[in-house]
Amino acid sequence: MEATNKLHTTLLTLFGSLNEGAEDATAQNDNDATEARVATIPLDYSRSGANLEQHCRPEQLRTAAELLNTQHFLLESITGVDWPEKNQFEVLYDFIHYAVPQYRVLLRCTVSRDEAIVPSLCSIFSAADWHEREVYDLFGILFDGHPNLIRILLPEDADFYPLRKDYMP
Amino acid sequence: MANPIVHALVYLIGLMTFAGLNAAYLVWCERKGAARIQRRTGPCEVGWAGLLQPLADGLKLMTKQLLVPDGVDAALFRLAPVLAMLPGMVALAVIPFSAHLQALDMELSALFIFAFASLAMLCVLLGGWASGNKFAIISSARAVSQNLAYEIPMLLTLITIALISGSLNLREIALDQQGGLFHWNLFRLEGWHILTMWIAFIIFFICSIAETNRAPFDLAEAESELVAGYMTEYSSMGYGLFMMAEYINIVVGACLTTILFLGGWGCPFDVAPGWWWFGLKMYALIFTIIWVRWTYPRTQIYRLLNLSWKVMIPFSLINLLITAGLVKFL
Amino acid sequence: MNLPRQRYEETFVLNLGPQHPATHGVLRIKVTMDGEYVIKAEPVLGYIHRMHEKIAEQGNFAQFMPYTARMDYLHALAFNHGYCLVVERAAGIEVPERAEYIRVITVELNRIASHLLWWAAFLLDLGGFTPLLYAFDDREQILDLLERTTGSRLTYCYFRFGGVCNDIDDEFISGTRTFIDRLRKRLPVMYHSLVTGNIILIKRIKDIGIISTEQCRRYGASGPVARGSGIDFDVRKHEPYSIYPELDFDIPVYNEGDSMARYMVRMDEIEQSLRIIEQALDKLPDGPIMAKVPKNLRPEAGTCYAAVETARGSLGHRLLCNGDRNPYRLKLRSPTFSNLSLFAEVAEGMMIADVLAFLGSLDLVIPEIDR
Amino acid sequence: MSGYWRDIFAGAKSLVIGLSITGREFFRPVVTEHYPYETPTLPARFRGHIELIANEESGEPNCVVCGMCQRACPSGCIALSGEKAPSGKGKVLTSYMLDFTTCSLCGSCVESCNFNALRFSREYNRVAFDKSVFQLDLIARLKEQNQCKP
Repeated sequence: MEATNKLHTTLLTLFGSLNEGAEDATAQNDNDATEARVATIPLDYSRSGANLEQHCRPEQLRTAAELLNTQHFLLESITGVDWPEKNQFEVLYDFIHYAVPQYRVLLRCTVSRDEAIVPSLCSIFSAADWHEREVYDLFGILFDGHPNLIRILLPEDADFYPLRKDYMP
Repeated sequence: MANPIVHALVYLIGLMTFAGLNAAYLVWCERKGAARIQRRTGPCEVGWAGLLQPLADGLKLMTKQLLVPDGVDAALFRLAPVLAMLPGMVALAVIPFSAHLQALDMELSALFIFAFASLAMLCVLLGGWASGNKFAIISSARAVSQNLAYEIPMLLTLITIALISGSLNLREIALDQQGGLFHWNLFRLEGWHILTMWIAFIIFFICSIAETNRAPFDLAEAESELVAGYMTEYSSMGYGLFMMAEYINIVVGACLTTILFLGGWGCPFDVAPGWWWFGLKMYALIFTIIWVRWTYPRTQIYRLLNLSWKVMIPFSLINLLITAGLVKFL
Repeated sequence: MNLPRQRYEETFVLNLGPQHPATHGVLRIKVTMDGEYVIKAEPVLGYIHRMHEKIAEQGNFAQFMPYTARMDYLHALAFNHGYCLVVERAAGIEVPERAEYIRVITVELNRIASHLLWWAAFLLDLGGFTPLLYAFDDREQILDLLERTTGSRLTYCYFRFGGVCNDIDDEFISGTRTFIDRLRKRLPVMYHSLVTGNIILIKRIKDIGIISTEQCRRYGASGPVARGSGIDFDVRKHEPYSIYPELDFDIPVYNEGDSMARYMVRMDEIEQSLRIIEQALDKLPDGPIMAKVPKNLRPEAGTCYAAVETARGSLGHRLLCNGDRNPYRLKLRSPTFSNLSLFAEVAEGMMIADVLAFLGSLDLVIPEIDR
Repeated sequence: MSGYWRDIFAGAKSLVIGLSITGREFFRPVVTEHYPYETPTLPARFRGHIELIANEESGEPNCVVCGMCQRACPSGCIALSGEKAPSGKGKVLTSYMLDFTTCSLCGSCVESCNFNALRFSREYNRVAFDKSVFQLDLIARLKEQNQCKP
């Protein structure tokens, strides 16, 4: 169990440095429309299946992913969520570690619904390639820096994004 | 049998029915054998125990429409299956089924059969290339390299047999082996041939399986990779002819192995030699070929070629050397 | 055994199309080939995509249960188990002891059936027809046992939130014990000496499609594909759920990373599953098989994740609820989706026959990829 | 070179073992069922499409048209309607249509019925040329069963 605690504390410190960096950024442009909160929330594993939830802004995504990559985490899945009432898309990244049991890091980042662009993690985790294509395919969230962002599940000529709440078949 | 025309006619009709019945009922034997190995019943609906099943298959194949897709070299496309049947049928003419049951007694009959066997390889290439299908091209390229690689050890073992029995005429080879089990080339005692002949037998048997593209060497029509190989574009009788050609080639391969190694129509204790001993040995070998097909997975193309160039050919050369030594000094 | 890269003048594109005997489903692979060698392989997905995640949002929680079995129909009970786990974790439902044991017994039986069918289909791809019939002979015993208790043979809808819907009787238990002895006697003869020891098979899958540990981590591979490359990662040990901590079994791990290693991992897993079932049958307690669960479930808002070990890897459910009767968003993380994503990188330079052997060793179920 | 010889001898031995196993299987009895003549024995909990249960004496379906099964079904295959009973108490079933083309045999309807009015039939070989044969009218089916009962 001590491996988990050691990893947990290192992650807390690393994410902490990430938060301060972002704190002063939000301080300057307070009228930031997306008012993206930057916070690190330890969770109870048995209740929610994840140990650490990190909210971050789209620009910090790549640094957080590089940080996790150095700790030999693996990207398990990317989930897109549509919050129409808050006019926001949310992208959740799940990271686990082969060697550390019962430990999952959840990276959440929200982006406004009109210009939904999120930096791509393809260069860091190759698993992100297909997962991001799927989130683009079903939500229409663009991932800049993705080698070939085309539809993966729906036919090429589909012009709708099925998993949006306002899409009714 | 006095005048040659009646002789030729009788043997022509005899051999054509022999080939046709064999091609049809070997399919039945294969499906029944495979079923028993896999502990299921096999064809048993059409006729008693499915005996009319080959008839039903033949009828189905004939009534289907022969589709010639466009973008296909039409003339070669139609010619290939007919050419594929040719070597098998012609080779049957020189096989001595018993002392006086042989269509044509030629001097170099063994060489005659091998000359036509290499023609079969060209027909597969023709069929594959003419159908213009990507899978067919890959499969015909494989078939050519496979047949070429397995022709050489077969010829080398043929030469060892020719050394022992002194001639390339199948009739002489068979006559030389008459007189009991220990006169067969496989168990030949005088001249100590028994020591090396079993290696030659195994090599020849494996090569006859590889020559007719049968599993575990069926890379040409590999179901799970190349869909149906060079037969992909063929339908109805085109496909039927290719299947019949394959089974007749198996019959010819089994006949050759019986004549060269198991003493043709000789009976083990020299009690009553006859053509039915020849048939018994031939169908035993064919059953083993079926048995082998339903036991092993398929090899890859480069392992198959390695097996021939690095194992079969060296072993048959050494075998040739030892036999030459034995014949010379003993 | 990746051969050197060929020069590219005359290459042609071959469609291992949606309709091909070796893809066991509607997976299409656009293969650019130079003669026999594959230069670039690109899987194309979506031919059996049914938008499971949108269906989950339409009906209430219980109405999505039959759909879970339609994703990976070879190991449907593990998918039932995964979905039950995430909803029970979100709603805080306690599952009685006996139901947990019944769940583990049926899931492990289903895992053996899935490995047997993989073994049969894998050998069919390699050209051996007969082993398929022997494997189906054994698999038929499992299907009959599971049909007795659950009512269906392939797409089960047997688990409910808080337990299982039917109890198992003594005939099921005695039938399972005879099945275990029968398979233990047949494994060394019909499976190992007939096939695993066969020189043709060994040459066919040894050193073919080598996946390195780093590749597995970068692509997020899991299950036998990861365990074949030396990664000791099995969700039953990594994130223990249900009663797996009380059962002792070990995880087969091979380091070569080639198709032979993945093959051996799955064959050893069959023996481990037999051990698990035996222990679970010995410790089977009495008691209720269903917990008290309200008819329409309303777990409170929040997000939750649960992972389960299926025959192909770690299946994850990311559930977001906002308090009303249907899930707000249910993400299904399927193991084969990630296992297949490393196919394009590994398949370069191989020959077409080896590419199919490598594809078979990945044990793909296409509806699970496309969801 | 040792790999070369080991391959040949170990390989040959494994090939012979393989042949002996399939050879032994060749002489073993057949395992498969000859389907049209030997029909499979169905287990008690076999799930065919659902059918109505009638109480023994009157032969009327037990269903009280509460619509629980209609709501529980994930794919919406059940369409039932009823009207006021002449005796003024409760409802009588008039039509019960099951669309078997979309039914996934999950059993939610049978479980949600508290009046023991639904069960799984034991029919497994229903084939047809067009889809309409799978729009089953369970009341008509119940009447048929009542007629052929003594």
